[in-house]
Amino acid sequence: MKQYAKDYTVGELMCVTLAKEIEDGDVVVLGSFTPLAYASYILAKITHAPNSCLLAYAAVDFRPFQLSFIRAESSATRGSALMWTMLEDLNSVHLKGRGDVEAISSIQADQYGNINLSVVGEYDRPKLRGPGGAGAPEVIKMHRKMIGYFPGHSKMTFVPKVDVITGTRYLIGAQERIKSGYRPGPIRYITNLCVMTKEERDKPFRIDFLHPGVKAEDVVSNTGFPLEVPSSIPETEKPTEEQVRLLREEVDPYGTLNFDFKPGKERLGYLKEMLNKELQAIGYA
Amino acid sequence: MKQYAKDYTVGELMCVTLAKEIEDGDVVVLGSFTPLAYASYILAKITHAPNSCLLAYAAVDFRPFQLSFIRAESSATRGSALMWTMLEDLNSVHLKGRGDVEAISSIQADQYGNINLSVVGEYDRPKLRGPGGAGAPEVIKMHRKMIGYFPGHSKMTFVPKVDVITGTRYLIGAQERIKSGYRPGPIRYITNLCVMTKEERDKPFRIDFLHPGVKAEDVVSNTGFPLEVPSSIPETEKPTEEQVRLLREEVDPYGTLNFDFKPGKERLGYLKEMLNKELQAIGYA
Amino acid sequence: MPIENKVGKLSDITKIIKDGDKVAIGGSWLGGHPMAIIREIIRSKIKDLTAITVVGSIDIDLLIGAGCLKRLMFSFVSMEAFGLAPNFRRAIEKEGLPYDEITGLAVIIGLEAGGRNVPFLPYRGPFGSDLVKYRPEFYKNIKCPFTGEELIAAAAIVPDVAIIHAVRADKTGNIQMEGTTGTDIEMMRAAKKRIVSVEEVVPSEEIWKHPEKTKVPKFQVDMVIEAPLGAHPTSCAPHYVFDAWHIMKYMEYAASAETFKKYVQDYVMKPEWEYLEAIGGMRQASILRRLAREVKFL
Amino acid sequence: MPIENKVGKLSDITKIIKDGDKVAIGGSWLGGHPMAIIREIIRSKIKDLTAITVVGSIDIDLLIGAGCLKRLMFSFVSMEAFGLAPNFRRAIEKEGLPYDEITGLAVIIGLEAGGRNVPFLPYRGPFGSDLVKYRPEFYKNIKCPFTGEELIAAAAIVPDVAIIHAVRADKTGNIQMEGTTGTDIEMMRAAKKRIVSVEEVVPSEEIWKHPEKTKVPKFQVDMVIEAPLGAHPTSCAPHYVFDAWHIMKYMEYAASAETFKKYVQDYVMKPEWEYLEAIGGMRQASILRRLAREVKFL
Repeated sequence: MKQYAKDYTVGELMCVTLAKEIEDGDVVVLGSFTPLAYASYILAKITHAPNSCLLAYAAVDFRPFQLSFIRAESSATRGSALMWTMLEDLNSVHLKGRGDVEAISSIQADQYGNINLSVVGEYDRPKLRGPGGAGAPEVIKMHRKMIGYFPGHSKMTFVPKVDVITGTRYLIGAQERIKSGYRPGPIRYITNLCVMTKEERDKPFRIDFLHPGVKAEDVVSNTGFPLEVPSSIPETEKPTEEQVRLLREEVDPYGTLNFDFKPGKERLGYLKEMLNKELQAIGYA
Repeated sequence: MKQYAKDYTVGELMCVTLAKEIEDGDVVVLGSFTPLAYASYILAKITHAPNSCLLAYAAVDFRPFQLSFIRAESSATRGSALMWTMLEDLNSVHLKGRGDVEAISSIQADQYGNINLSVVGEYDRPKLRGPGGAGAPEVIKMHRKMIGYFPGHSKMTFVPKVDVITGTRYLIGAQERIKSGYRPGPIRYITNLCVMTKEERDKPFRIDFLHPGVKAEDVVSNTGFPLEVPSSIPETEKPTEEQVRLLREEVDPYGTLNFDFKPGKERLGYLKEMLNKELQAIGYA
Repeated sequence: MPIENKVGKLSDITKIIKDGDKVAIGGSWLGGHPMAIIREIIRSKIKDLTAITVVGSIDIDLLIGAGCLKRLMFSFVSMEAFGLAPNFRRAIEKEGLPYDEITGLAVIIGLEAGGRNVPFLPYRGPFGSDLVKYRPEFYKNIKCPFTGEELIAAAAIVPDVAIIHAVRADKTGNIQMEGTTGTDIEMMRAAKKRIVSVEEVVPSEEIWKHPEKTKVPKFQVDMVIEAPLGAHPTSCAPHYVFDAWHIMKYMEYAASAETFKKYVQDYVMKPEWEYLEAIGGMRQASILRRLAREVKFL
Repeated sequence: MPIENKVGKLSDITKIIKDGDKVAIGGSWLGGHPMAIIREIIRSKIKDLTAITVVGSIDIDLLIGAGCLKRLMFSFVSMEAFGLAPNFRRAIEKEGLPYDEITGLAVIIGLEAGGRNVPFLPYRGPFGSDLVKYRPEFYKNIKCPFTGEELIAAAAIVPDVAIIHAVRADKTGNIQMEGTTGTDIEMMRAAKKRIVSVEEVVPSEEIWKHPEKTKVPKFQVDMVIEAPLGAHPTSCAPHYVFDAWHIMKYMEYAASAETFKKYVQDYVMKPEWEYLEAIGGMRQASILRRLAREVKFL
């Protein structure tokens, strides 16, 4: 019988929830270094999805590795089964719609499946110039599922309409996806409050699961667009003791996945602490 | 001072003549296994063109090797600086027009820069079904120079108009080539009788050099289309003693380059003899 | 969950290759064709295939001679220095085998398009070639929407199955190649299903030692078959050379349709291990491997 | 004829990179940027460049902060976990640096088109993205001449110069890479001129031992520069990791335009060997290399 953990962070909860999105055999893509997503995929790979194929940097089908803040790239490289360029990646995965999951995040996201990583404000007079979308604007259409994760569920992020559509799912319902040559799959957002899903162009996001202690009103009042609120919403499954142990002892001993959840002023200190532990691990601190 | 060889085969003469087409630094492409072309390029590489970049099979910038009938592919592979797929080859060399020379041959060739490797006769009722052109129909336009070699200069080969245009130089004059984004270069055919060149769409092939003992009339009467015959045509430079020595002792000790010049009924015997020498060389005969 | 095991036997190919399929055949010239799979197609009496090759040789000639093809797409088929391909010539000149002769770059770019999920790709193609005129279903003119330049669009090619031969694989299907790759990788990307014969199946640890040799990722592979000398009589560079002696014998048999039937009986319609004995067994394998190693640089 | 020698010094880059050039910058995220060349661009006071990056970070931020750019083409610029790129933000939010924000696949496919000599390539592109609307010079609709499907054409991108960092090269310019390659190879194909900094220049014999590690052939390289730790503070996987400690320092300096000037004085406007001492010399190099080696598989 599953033993659920009593002590876990919201990062760990989101991490195991995201891990459930990986099915065994999936082709899973990593873009930027996003510790929570890395931890999720590696956890999935060493538990229920050993046949998943993980891609990051140039590394294809890399062996699951112990995460650190600074060594993800060399770990993936040194453990890879194949190395390729971004163009080969496009030619084998993205353009073909062969990817299953690539969890993305975004400055703004709206009710239509649009994301904004470009600017807050007017495009030519930005209040905030964001990083840009890299491949996300295109791959969120191409991959089987569009999975987003949002450490800070708020009306700042979930807006009625994004200021700039950096990219969009474009093909949402199963029928329109199949007709255009892509595999059907949902838009699913995993946040610090809930899991919510959109499956049809004309239907709103639906709250699927509420994290322990969160009420539907909390989600509704922190979301800038209308949601479908089922009369009964199950609680998100908590991390098991084994999952928490695996994360803390095996997958992510430096605690990189919690980094995104630290308040602004604590982040630098947390980062320095993690880095110091890495130095200690190689005997240089 | 150069010592010209007194004893050389017509294959050796064509081989050293083709070798002169390679300039130092050229990107030189090999398609099918064509011994005479291989011997030429390797001879050029070990003499006047050490900075040429030879490509064959998947091998890029391979080291010059001793030619044999059966080991060209493993020699090129084992001596390569880089290995790529045909698509990478297209993306780096062909489509870009980055190739300088790829000597081709053809069943028929005409006065317009067309080649026929498809069928003799009507396309749908062939008298002879040829091998097809592989990449030749396209690369003869893309490479800087279009170089052909023809061991049997005759009206069977040099026809007024090919039965089927498998491919064509298409862009001939320097101006039209540059305008279309390709480097200018001639069409030059090296045959068992002469060297002849076409440089403009509206001008005929011109006899540049006559092989020792060949008269202009011999060329004209064996060519099925009009030629420009200059009043004075220099003799093709003979192979030097050193070139013949290099070919026979270093580059091509099995005599593969002469294979194409053997009459039909002698070919099988010659081939078996070469193969037997290869077996002897590894102690298996 | 167990680690998936894609390793099958030669006889399992009928689970993937069906009568009437479009089959892309890897290898190029006299090198790297998946000959053990080709022989198994003949043994299994799979019929009405459309074969797709860029630069084919004995692979295509054998399939044609054995009556497995209803159509052929190719840019080049030849036995090279050994002569034109006899069954290929006979079938086209005498028996009217339907075929699509496409320029080499159009086949490669067509496979690339198939692999990347676009119906065409443009290039400065073979303007002026009659092949463009004869096969408009593979070539169309297209104008660049930025510059107005006229280009040629090559149509996407999507094989039902790709078959290739490689050096090694692990059981999950990561494929390593060390020599000529031809268009094998592009075929694997474009095809709906893929079978790879390999010289050896190895533990994944061996793959991880040299990731730079891995050319096809596991998710582009449906079945792996261990078939040592599986490219014979073509080469598997740089591990063994093509078998010139066997090819000369093949050319004798293939000189007429009648004697070719005997080739099929004598060499193909028997288990693969017996084929390997018939072509000379361990001694011949040693010769072909030794020749591939004994190269001399100048 | 002597074997050509393309090895130059850092100061030789001005023979190739000119004021006003479009420069494609290799590397991706916090990895593999040609930082020694970037610093030399600043030292050489080369100006009015248009930088082209797919996923840039400190390479772009540094060039912007030092005033070398007149325009930027990018799909992503960020210091990742360290925050948004400070000079990039300031230049766009406050100073109106002109830029073309292009989706990542359009940059990659645009470079691919540039490399293969076509003015565009089609794909099932970012329909619905505002970036398509804002930059019509990079995106046009195009209809497949075979199927009628509407696709997006990505415009070719042809840089004047590509600069990348790699592990090793021989003097003729064959380039080996062993880790993340990003779009380096596509940039090298597309550009008119190319400069590669490498950890080490080696005899060609070393290249021939592992041809499968060679990623760029010599004829796509114009200059090779030996620059150990030349990607610092970004990584050169799997040989050294990015220098998180230096990047934290950079972020402090870059917090304002004023303090950033001091970064340029303290770290950039000195010979490259002194830069390497300033960032911690041999000890820091050992740390970064050791971290890259010490990985643990689960």
